[in-house]
Amino acid sequence: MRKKKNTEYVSLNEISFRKFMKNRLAVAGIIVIALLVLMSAAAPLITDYSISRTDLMNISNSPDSSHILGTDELGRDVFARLLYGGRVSILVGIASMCVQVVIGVTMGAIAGYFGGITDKIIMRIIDIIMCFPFFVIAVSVAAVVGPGIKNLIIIIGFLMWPNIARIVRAEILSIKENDYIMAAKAMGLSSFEIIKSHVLPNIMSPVLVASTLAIANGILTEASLSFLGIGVRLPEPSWGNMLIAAQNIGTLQREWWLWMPAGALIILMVLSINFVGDGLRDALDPRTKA
Amino acid sequence: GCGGSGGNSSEAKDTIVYSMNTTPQGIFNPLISNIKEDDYVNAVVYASLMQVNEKGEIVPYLAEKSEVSEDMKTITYDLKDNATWHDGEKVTAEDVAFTLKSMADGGYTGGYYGDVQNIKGAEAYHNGEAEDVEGIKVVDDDTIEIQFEKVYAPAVTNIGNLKILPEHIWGEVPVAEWQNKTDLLNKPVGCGPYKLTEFTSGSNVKFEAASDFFDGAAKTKNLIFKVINADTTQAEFKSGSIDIANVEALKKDDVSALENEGYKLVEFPNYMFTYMGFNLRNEKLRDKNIRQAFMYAVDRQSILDNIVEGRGEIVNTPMLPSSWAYPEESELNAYKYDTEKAKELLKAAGYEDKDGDGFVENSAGEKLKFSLVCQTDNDIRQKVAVSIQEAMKAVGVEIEIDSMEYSAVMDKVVANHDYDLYMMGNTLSLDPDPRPMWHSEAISNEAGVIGYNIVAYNNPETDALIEKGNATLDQEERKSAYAEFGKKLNEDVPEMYLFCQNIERVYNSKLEGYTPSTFNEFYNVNNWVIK
Amino acid sequence: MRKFLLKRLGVALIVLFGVSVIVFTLIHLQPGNPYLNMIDPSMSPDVVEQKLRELGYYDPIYIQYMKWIGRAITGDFGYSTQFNAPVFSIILDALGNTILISVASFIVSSVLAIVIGIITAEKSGTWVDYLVTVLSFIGISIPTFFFALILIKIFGYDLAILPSSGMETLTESYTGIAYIFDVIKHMILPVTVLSLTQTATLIRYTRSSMLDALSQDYMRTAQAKGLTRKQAIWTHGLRNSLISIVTVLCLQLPTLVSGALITETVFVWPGIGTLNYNAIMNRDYMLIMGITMMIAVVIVIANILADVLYAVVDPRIKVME
Amino acid sequence: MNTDKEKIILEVENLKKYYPIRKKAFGKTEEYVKSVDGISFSVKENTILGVVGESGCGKSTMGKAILNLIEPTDGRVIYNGKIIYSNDKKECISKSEMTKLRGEMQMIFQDPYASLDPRKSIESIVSEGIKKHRNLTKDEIREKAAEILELCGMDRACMVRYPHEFSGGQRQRIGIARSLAINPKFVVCDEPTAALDVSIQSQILNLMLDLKEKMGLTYIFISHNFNVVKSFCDEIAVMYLGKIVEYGPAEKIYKNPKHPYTQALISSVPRNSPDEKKERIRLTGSIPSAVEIPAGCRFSTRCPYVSDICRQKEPEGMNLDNDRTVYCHLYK
Amino acid sequence: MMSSLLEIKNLEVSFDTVMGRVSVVRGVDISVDKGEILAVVGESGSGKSVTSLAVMGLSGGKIENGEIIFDGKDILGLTEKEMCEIRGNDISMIFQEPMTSLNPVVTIYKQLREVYKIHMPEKKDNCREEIIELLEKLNIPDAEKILKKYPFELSGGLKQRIMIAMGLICNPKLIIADEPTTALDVTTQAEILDILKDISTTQKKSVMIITHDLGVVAEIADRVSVMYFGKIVENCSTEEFFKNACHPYSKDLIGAMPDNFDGRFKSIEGNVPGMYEEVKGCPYFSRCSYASEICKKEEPPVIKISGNHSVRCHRAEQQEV
Ligand SMILES: Nc1ncnc2c1ncn2[C@@H]1O[C@H](COP(=O)(O)OP(=O)(O)OP(=O)(O)O)[C@@H](O)[C@H]1O
Ligand SMILES: Nc1ncnc2c1ncn2[C@@H]1O[C@H](COP(=O)(O)OP(=O)(O)OP(=O)(O)O)[C@@H](O)[C@H]1O
Ligand SMILES: [Mg+2]
Ligand SMILES: [Mg+2]
Repeated sequence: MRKKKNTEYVSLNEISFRKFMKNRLAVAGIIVIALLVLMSAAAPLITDYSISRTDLMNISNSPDSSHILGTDELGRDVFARLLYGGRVSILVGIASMCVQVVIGVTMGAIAGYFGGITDKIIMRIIDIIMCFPFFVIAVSVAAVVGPGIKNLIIIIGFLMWPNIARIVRAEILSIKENDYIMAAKAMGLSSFEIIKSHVLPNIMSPVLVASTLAIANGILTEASLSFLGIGVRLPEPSWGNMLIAAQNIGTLQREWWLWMPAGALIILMVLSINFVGDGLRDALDPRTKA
Repeated sequence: GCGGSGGNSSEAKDTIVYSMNTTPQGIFNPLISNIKEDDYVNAVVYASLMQVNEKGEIVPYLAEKSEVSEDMKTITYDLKDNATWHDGEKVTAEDVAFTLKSMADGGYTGGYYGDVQNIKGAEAYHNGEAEDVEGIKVVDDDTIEIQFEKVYAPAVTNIGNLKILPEHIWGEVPVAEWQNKTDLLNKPVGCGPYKLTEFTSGSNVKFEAASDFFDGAAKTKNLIFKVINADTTQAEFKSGSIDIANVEALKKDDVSALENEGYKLVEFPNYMFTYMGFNLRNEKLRDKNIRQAFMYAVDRQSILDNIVEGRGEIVNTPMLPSSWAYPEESELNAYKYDTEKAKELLKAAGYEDKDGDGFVENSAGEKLKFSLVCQTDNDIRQKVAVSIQEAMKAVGVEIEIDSMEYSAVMDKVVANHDYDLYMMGNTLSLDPDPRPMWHSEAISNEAGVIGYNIVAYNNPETDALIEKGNATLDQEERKSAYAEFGKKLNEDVPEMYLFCQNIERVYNSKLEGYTPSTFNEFYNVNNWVIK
Repeated sequence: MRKFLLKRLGVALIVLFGVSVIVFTLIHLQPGNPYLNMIDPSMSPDVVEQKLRELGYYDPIYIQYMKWIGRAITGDFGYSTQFNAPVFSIILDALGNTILISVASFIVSSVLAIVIGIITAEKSGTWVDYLVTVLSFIGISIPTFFFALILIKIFGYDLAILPSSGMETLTESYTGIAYIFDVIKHMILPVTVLSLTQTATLIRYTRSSMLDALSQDYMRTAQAKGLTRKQAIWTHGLRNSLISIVTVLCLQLPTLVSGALITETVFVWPGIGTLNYNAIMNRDYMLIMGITMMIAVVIVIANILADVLYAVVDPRIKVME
Repeated sequence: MNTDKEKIILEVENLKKYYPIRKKAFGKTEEYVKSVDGISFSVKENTILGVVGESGCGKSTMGKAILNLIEPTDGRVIYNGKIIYSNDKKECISKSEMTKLRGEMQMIFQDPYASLDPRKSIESIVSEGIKKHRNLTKDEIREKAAEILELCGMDRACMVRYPHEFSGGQRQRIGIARSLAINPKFVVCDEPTAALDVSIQSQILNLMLDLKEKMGLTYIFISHNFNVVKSFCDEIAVMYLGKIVEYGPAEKIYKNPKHPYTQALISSVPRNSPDEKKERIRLTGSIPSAVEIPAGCRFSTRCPYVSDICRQKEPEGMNLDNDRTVYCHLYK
Repeated sequence: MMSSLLEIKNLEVSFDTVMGRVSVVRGVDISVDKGEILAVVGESGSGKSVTSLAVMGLSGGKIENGEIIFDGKDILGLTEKEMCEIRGNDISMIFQEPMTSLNPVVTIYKQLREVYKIHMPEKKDNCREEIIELLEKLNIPDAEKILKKYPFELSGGLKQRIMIAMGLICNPKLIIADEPTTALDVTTQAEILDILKDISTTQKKSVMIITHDLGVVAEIADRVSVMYFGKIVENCSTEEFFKNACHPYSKDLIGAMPDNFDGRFKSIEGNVPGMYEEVKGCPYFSRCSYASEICKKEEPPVIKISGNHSVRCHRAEQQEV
């Protein structure tokens, strides 16, 4: 990176940015994520195959010039499915994270800032949700509302938000006593204004980290739910349900193209997201050195 | 250790491990058990009066012989006199009578009342109007006579194949409470070749040869049913922890690989075939042209050849091709793959692609769009569903696949009749009686009420044929009635008949005497031996 | 202390009640019929309906719930429709097996994670740290079922040195030590799978709480006393970061009894996870509720335990909300 | 007691702040940290009241309680004739009125590191109050903020920077600018110069003096540093363990402390050069905690002149020389 | 002349930051004689703490240049193990923040005993008496009881005394105290200073004390080193400092004492150069009232004014000449 002249002014955000850019793993992570997102978004431009066109004459063909990653057990192009599958996996990851963040931050902030009976009620709700057996609820809800990406996102989002809420609450409790919050009160700001402009910005970094973890978790949960058969609607692909194709030793042994690419992409994506989250945490924490 | 490949191990073993992919649930009472795995346990623990051999013939088993009276309304069984229960008690005709009476009991919760319903006085007993079932007569310790109200062909086979329960064990418990007697259910006392020594739910069932089994003690001392993960069958074989496995879920290559490693493969026709049902309550699907269009539009042969890798047979009418009652293939329409024909049929039904969007529509511009309910835990059916979806797209019909777990499918389709199309397997019994699935009496149109004529096929003509076939014991007569029935359903296609995938078992090559048959894999389990 | 516990127990009861209502409602709302496989095609629809009515299938949900809770309060969790046995005894049978592997993996992963986490914190920024970071993230990133299958392929098939399912070698009747070794051998793969993700997550946790401790002034004091950096980390740093690690470990306790649904299913380990899987698939409402409530109770207890332990290990926490 | 015609801006009556604690893990809430335990005084307009005392004696707590930043446990606070806190809620002014009043009363916080939001630029920190309390356009707000920062000795260019880029002294000045930006009438300054080096300390104190003159401000000035207090403040209140023990004009108290604690305190002030001769009063005895306040006089456990009555009876305020009060049995 | 116990020669310390490498200590020369109290004063951020931490080998920065000779040995070249022998044993350090410098979850007794464990393992089992004796010497009431307490249960002054006790256990030759009284009120401060002074006079210990408060300097120091922007600018006896300070910064500093109030407090105008600025001439140039052309261009050399009074200023040079 170009070295800035010593006397130039550097903002907090810029320092965070520099710290982040110095973290090689995190930068690599960002690049990988960007590539994967781009590739799945631009899937129609990259491949002519559709996700559903079956070709029973060419089942489980190994990669060749016409199918660069071979065909699956119904003769569909694995590469095309991988690209389109990325859309689902990434969407589920990101969207379910958004649901979690919206609910989690709101509830956590209310509980942490106001305390008292509000806090108690919210914490009990969180306790209840934390007691839910995830798969039981996931299967039931999926059965009630039907399969599909949207529902998957809702299920994951609604069952996982307590994590974020807890983090937010704990963080707020720890910064609530800070004098700058009291200073804002002394200015005559309302609770809402204080939460909005002083509390939330200061708990951003743990929330960001939790969010990246939530994305990673969403992708993996989609894969697990696919394992239980309640993932996306057929014949739509996701990395998770493609990986399910490798559910037996024979496939693992002979047909690497059926599982290796999907498995590799899941791991790569989750890994990258984790690195980015780790990098963000270090970059945003004023205490850490570069 | 358990190392060493089972195929080459040289020491003789006194244990055979039979693997299954789902755990038995521990309901080891043949009258109320309801899953396949429990039935397997019951098959080795209990004995029936008669049984099917590998040729499909019904031969005496616990009974020495059986006799049917002139008027075909009375059957007499003579029991073998050396048969004893695993606890040492003698098996008597009273036990047989008890078994039959229990099924007729008003509190009976199992599914076989239909088998005894036609015995004289059974209904009265069932309804609590009689103390006893008039038609069941214990002649002496070893002889029992059963009188029927009317000739009802399936009963002969079904009663012959009933596993007999010990009266001294179950007689003390009211029939209605049987299902809650976990102790008795988990520790069955039977008179079959093996007695159960240990049941570990979710894991295994262990048996030991019954020394005083009436056909002579089993040749192998120990038999174990082990629950395994079908996906790792190869590893189980390699570590020598199983001797017999179901390999239908494996790919052909995997099976051949096992064969190359020295294991043996045995294949035999299934008693279940895969189909896709049309909901005949749906206006559009009531049009035979549309149903037939499905038959032509889908390349069933290709599905069989590729998805099932050719390991089975195409089915063209809802009967087992291996059954004696199946009509001649030549008399049936084979619905060869023909998209043109399919399109013509759709056109005949009023659907044609007029706006060129690739999908057909009727004069009102309505498209043909169906949802296909499919279970998530059956890989093959899912694949077939996707192939059908693609094939129908080619002729302009849109199908949306609705995946859910099996129990949800059952609820949606069988209990609530709320579907357009569904994928399922039809499990048939030894007697080819089509009544349970096809008689109009088995239709239910009320939501929440289960009816096994799932598609609601209602045809007085076929009802009559079914009744005709059931009212005689003469096999020729029955065959012609059922063949007629088969042809009719081949023509009407209330469901898209797909294929009947063979049952395949891979087993240790040292295992001798293992000659399974379609309806009874364990009929000669006492002769299995690992050399 | 007594008052605190009583209050917490009161709250716990409310939570348990909430869990039971919601889970009960949800599982009963979903389509699926637990009694379907009890019904044979040869039964006539009237008979079937009659039977289902007797079983309470047509009752409104709230009536079904009342019946359930009424019995549950007395400790009767009903009969499993699937196994025709009391839910309680079914769970009890499976619980031991689950605890066997979960405790093993709990121990393995906690010890590994704490040791590795501290080492990485100590060496933060070096290649050791990077390597462990990457490895632990990979650990977190692999879908469980996939990892399980890969292990089975390698150790159960290619090398064929470890059994891939069950808890014991059925064809041998080992006793005593030999039996224990046999069971341990069967535990290796599932425990490895379970430990992997747990260890990976815990390493991240230990590392960060350790790093936190390392930046505190008292670490400098300790070194000024003459402790080497390493000694300071392993005594003062560990002592302080243990406070948060211990509570995290406490919150892991519920997984000890809930069993790993996917891992147990793949390895055909007859524990709570497998049981739960079967119960879900067969709509075995009573069993699902039984398992749910058992896990919920453990979660609630673990939460209380975490609070208590937190106050015990951290002398500063004398003020409880 | 105050018969001056000068206007009294703040009146505190029997103010108390107790923090509940539990002594043992999971115990009952029966014990309290009596941080401020019944304090009464009044402040005249455009004067500076200095508050000194041992660390932990409740100075900051009192400051925050006066401004209603923490809810007091008991007592009454009257600002400019308006009751801003009273135990009897009906007496108090309404919430919206209080919000308006906040524009007049400000606090400068003790810890310069914790009192600035690390994620806000200096501009938004300083302009936040202006935005809230004055109806100005964006540009006017910015201009106003820049003005006040310059007044506090900060460069206008610092407005786009973030707190972490400033030294402790600069942060303290930003905090002061923030409080003063809304033209307050009354400011509680909580050790605004502790932990700063002397030259920066001087800068800040000068600024505060200027503002007092220019804007007619009133301060409560909390500090450890007697050297500062004696010249900076008009009056001094000496606190010990949650109570005021001596109160009066700064000069008088410094020159002639009456209460034994004040005496000890002043004798402990370091010399200004090595030659200066000074005899220090050494306190012995145990330092009581704010949880278990000793019976009688609070200082009795350490007081060199302790007598029996001190251990039994809490001393009443004694008016000396007309303008100072001392709470000690010695001056009966 | 007495031999120096500690001699820091031309010490340069730098840190790597996001902004690049910054030099914080830019060539410091300090010496502490046996039995004397040296006060280091200076603008905040001038590198006082970093210098003292560098002596302990705990600065965390990079030592670019210089020597630290303690008791005749260059301790910069020592291994960590050898350094640990010295820390807490020959040199002990008392930090500014007593609140955070003690391990919050370990009792006072254990923290004190640890020093025995490290440096006198033979005594570690019966050190209690000795510790109590030491605490009593430091005027700590109820020593017996206090040993059982945790740091958060003690007041700031007590904690600081515990820190001092910790530093005294091993009879160190040098005590470094980094702003030991900043957070404390005057009565407590006076007590701490008494103790330090007492140790130095009765036990002939050397003390290096860092402070902002010239009152503290006047109270206890024998000699003063004034630090400005990473360098020592003046070095003289305390009396000299208050009467006869030579460097303009020193003078300004004395002038800024709050005692010199005449309606306004005196302060030094202007600011210290930024950390990243390159300074060619005298860093005090911009604030100095005597600044001349040469000050802007050339860095002033160290000028010896008298026996142990040296100063880094061009003006002193001119006066000399
Ligand atoms: N939030 C709180 N909860 C419990 N106790 C508290 C709280 N805040 C302050 N205290 C206690 O109240 C007492 C007075 O604290 P306060 O901060 O007012 O002292 P201070 O005089 O400002 O001290 P310093 O000079 O160190 O700033 C102390 O004993 C402190 O421990
Ligand atoms: N670890 C570090 N990384 C980067 N810069 C540092 C580090 N430690 C100290 N510094 C910088 O070195 C300079 C000198 O710091 P030091 O703590 O020695 O100052 P000081 O003279 O003790 O000041 P004060 O009187 O405020 O304690 C400061 O500007 C500080 O920001
Ligand atoms: Mg304070
Ligand atoms: Mg410092």
